[in-house]
Amino acid sequence: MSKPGYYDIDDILAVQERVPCVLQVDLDGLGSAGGGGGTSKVYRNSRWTLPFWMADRLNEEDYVDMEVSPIFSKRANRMYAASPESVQLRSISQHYYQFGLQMGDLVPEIPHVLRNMYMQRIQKIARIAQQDHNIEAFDFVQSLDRTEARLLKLCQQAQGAIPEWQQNKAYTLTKTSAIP
Amino acid sequence: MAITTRQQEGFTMPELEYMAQCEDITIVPLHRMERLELMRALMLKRSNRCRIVAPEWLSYEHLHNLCKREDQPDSMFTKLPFHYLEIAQILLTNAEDDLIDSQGVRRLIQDLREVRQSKTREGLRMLNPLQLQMDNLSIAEINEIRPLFAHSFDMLRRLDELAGSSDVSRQQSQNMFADQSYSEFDDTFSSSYLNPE
Amino acid sequence: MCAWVNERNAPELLEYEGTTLENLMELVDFQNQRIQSQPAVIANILKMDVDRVKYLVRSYLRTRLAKIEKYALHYTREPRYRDRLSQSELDYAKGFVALEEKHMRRSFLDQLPPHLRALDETTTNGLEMVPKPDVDSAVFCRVRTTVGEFQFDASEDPILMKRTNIFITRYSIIRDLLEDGKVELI
Amino acid sequence: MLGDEAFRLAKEAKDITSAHIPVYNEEQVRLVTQETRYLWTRIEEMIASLNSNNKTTGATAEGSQLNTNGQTSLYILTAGRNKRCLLAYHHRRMEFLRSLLWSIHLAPSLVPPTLSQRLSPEEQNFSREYARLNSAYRDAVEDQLCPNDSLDWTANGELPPRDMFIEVRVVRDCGEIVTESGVVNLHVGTQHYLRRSDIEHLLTIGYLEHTNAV
Repeated sequence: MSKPGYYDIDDILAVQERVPCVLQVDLDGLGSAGGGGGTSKVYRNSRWTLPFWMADRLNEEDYVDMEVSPIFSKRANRMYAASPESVQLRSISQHYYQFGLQMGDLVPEIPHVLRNMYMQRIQKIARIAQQDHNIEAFDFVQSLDRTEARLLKLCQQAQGAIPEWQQNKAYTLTKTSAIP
Repeated sequence: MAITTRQQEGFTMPELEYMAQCEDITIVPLHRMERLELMRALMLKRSNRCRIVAPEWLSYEHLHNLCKREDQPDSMFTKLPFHYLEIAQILLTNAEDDLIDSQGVRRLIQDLREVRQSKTREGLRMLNPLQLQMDNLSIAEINEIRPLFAHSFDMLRRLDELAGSSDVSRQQSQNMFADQSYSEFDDTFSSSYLNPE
Repeated sequence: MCAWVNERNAPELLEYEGTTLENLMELVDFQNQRIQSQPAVIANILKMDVDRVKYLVRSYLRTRLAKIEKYALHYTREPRYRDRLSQSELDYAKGFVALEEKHMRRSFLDQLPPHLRALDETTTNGLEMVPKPDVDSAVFCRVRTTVGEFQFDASEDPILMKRTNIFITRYSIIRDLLEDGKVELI
Repeated sequence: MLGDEAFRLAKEAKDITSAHIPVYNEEQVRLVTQETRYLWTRIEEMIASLNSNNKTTGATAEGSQLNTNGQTSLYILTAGRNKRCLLAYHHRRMEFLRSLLWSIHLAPSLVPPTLSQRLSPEEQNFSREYARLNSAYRDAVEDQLCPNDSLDWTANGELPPRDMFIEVRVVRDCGEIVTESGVVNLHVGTQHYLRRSDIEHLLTIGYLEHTNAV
């Protein structure tokens, strides 16, 4: 995975993940009614969860105090480290790694935590990409976050290309998928 | 896009077959031996103008030995032509009658591929964001593992950079945490975060 | 062929192989002229040759276009990359930048406050708007001529790079070796 | 919350696959653009008021000034976020369009109505101009490299030539086409053995079906 670019949709979605903050000033536009801009005020010293793209910068400017997202709390990290393969990453965050990479500057342990998780889980992804699916694999596939799910899909495509070609299916010209 | 998303992740198998056809091969045209590009040989073969001489490595005996060696624990990848899978497939499809025991050869190629596949999976454990040597892998095998290895390599690289940058910014973040007294942080951060052993 | 494979695998745009292309297409022209006077069997072989060469040229150029579209603004602005584009590619890149901008402007950008219309800033979050190739990304390479001891990283021991060795590594590390033709991307 | 409307655009962009594109959400684009304009007006007002306050008031107003600073920051961030979502949304759709156009040989006229309904007028315009930009490039390259021949510029890029001729079955009437070996009438249900490059575009849009892949 390369550095996220400005136009990267996955990054845009990842930085929408919310983090708990304590407001240091009164801010307008944070409530659910604030879509059109500014009818919902939240006051100084309240705790509020804000999207990371908002919280990160406001934290730097001391308008809010950003806390560590619970998905990277020490307890969570310890829990996942015990058996990375059985963690339901998708339900923790669809963008676990991408969000973690963003939070990494704030929590020095994150690179280590993500690395462990990733290295363990890609072994299994590689195995699954080579085999037919069984129940256990199905559960694991359901637990993948977006980065992992994309990787699995790419692996399966690349692995499938050889048998497909050996069975002489690679040369069939088909209708383009973009046309319904 | 001018090339498809699949092509941005590597080559298609037909593309590799295309490359493989530029490899040289020996044929027997009208009793005289010649060496020429595979695609030429195929054209002559299709019009019954030659017999193709199977390369030495594409024999039952040779492949059988390779399989045995490949299967040994902690062995490297055995040496095979860069386009071995494509050439084997092309010859098995177009010149089966020029191969001895083509069924056996076909099976051994498949076996070889599977052993080598599980070896590359082992290699994944050793992946690091600087370099990993993978001698004797063929291009089809590389193409097959490319998305997995390349994306994982890049992920590890970014995590490495992040670890590096937080080494530098640790002083700052230490200060930052020292400046502000979060009760929550006392729970979520132990001193081990700030002073790694 | 090698230029095509390198171009496909390199994260950034490589030098334009204009002379090679011209030579290849001259060959095609020559074959095309021969085709007419040949019997059907030979003519078919020659036609296949022509088709194969055309495929290579096409795929090479299209690979470049895909990269040019991705990083059009960067490539047209940076002299280092500008020099690697053929004249037609440069025209294409400029045309593409203009087309993309026009589409954005007409779709919504003109409706935003003038201060928010730039497409080449760095955002308040430190993100650069202009996409650039990531030269540190992973590539597979094969050694063409023995390099000898090679330092992948200042803090690591050097590694022997012999002919036919294969590595996965960062593109930026072997970029100079690639330019010297000592390694090829695979 | 601020930014939620823009986020919806990003989610719609995420739904785009090689086989699917949602209808262009003109309403949402307008909404986000409008919100951004509103935020910017407020930002300018607040900056103006801060400048005038600086001259007149003292330390007592510090708290409210801090609030205004924070509010300005939040609005600037949101405006930037909205802009990013808008650009990424359109950018992703253009990516889809380019893929689509290449897969149909850069002929915008081959986009079926069911699909073109999903595109904005601007996007249809983009498709045409993109095709034009490409043909200008192709002409320049062909002039230079092969003035007497064509490069078959838009042929399928994933499949190098192997079978010059392929067997096809006609799924929808295509009328008569001119090939190297003469005129062929492509009538529903009939089978033909034709040069791949002559009929590739008809396969791509599903009028013909490829029957031998040997």
